[in-house]
Amino acid sequence: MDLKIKYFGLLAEITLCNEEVLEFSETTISEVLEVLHNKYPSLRDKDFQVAQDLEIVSKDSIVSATEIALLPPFSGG
Amino acid sequence: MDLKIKYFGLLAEITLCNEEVLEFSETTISEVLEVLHNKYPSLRDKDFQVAQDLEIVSKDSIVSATEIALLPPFSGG
Amino acid sequence: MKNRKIKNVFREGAIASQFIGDSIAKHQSKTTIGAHSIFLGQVRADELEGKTVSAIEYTAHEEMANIKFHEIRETTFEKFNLSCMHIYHSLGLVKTGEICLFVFVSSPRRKEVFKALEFVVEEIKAKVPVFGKEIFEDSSHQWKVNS
Amino acid sequence: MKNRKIKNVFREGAIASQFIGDSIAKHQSKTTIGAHSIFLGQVRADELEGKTVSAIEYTAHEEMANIKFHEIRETTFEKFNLSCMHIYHSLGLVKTGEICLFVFVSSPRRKEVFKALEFVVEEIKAKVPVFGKEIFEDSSHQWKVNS
Repeated sequence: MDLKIKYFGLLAEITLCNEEVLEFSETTISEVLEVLHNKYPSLRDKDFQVAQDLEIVSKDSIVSATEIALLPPFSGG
Repeated sequence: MDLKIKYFGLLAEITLCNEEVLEFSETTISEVLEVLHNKYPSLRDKDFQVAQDLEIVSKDSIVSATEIALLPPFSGG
Repeated sequence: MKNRKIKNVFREGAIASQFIGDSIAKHQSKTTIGAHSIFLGQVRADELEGKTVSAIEYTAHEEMANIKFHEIRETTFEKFNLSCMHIYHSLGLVKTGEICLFVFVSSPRRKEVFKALEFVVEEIKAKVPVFGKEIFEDSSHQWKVNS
Repeated sequence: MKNRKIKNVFREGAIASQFIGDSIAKHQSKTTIGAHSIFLGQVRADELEGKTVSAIEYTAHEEMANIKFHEIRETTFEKFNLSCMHIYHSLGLVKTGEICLFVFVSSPRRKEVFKALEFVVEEIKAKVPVFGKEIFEDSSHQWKVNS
């Protein structure tokens, strides 16, 4: 399954891209993250949340969207 | 002793003046007010505070300034 | 009360929105400020027995009021970590929809400005001898009472 | 989420003081309003290891952020008796001393605006995916963390 991954802020500096489409056979967010951690080892010690369908989801959620976003700590305002 | 009395807001509508100088032999604020109540009976049922030397004082204070102010409820802002 | 001078807080008539914008602009050179908070009092077209307020005419015991504003300013600087504070109040006629009170507080940090702003406004309402006469469209009037 | 439309809260670059003044002016025809409260976030020239911040560059998950701003707006209208509310946030480069966040709430009564203003600002800080990159004078940078 193709999944678009969006990276923001500090995370986009690590991945050197704002988004990418990768093929996954994994079914949970944490399994997807494990793949991304292997691709980008520096991601592992970073603090971030995951949004699916524009809502923050827990890491044991099932992947149900075609796009997820990795969001570092918010610092608006 | 000459004492200048200043009236504000609603009170100046009752006294028909913003200030006046009156001669008093009274020694406390409440005694002064009694004289004013007699001069302006409508003052009696009005809610107001008295300032002496630009500070609110209690009605049993001794008159120590040459000017007092009668202040109706504040409604700034 | 410290070494700050007693300022004249009063302005004749309404406080213009342009004046507020200009006040904000003046703070952009103060680069230790991280947060501003502003309160604006605006004259409402309240209705009473079928009549509508068209303006408020403000009078004050000006000398005493400026001292009270000064004391409020000093107390607020003692209680909160503020970079600066400005207060302007109208005297004379302010029409409905126009602004009669402008309070402006600034701090390095946001938590301070919320508390300071509310404190200043409540202190003004409670302690400053300003009197508002609500004038109706038919020129009758009543004296405003703060709630 | 009720019938209000999702607005675009973002503005490219700093929010001008003139824009804020104009926003205030637009509310003078709303004569049921008695109190406005405004929060402005301003970029501080913070120092870190001898280097000084010269600007913050803001990015956001814009689609998600606008939905979050919308939800905050709806929740705030439910919790407080407000006449209107406006939120603007910068994207891109905002230099020190410039304004990056403008929150504007209005109500018939003052008590509401203080609580509503603080609520909105804290909700924005906590829930909206906006990211600030603090850029130092030597072009190095660090990612801002809200406190």
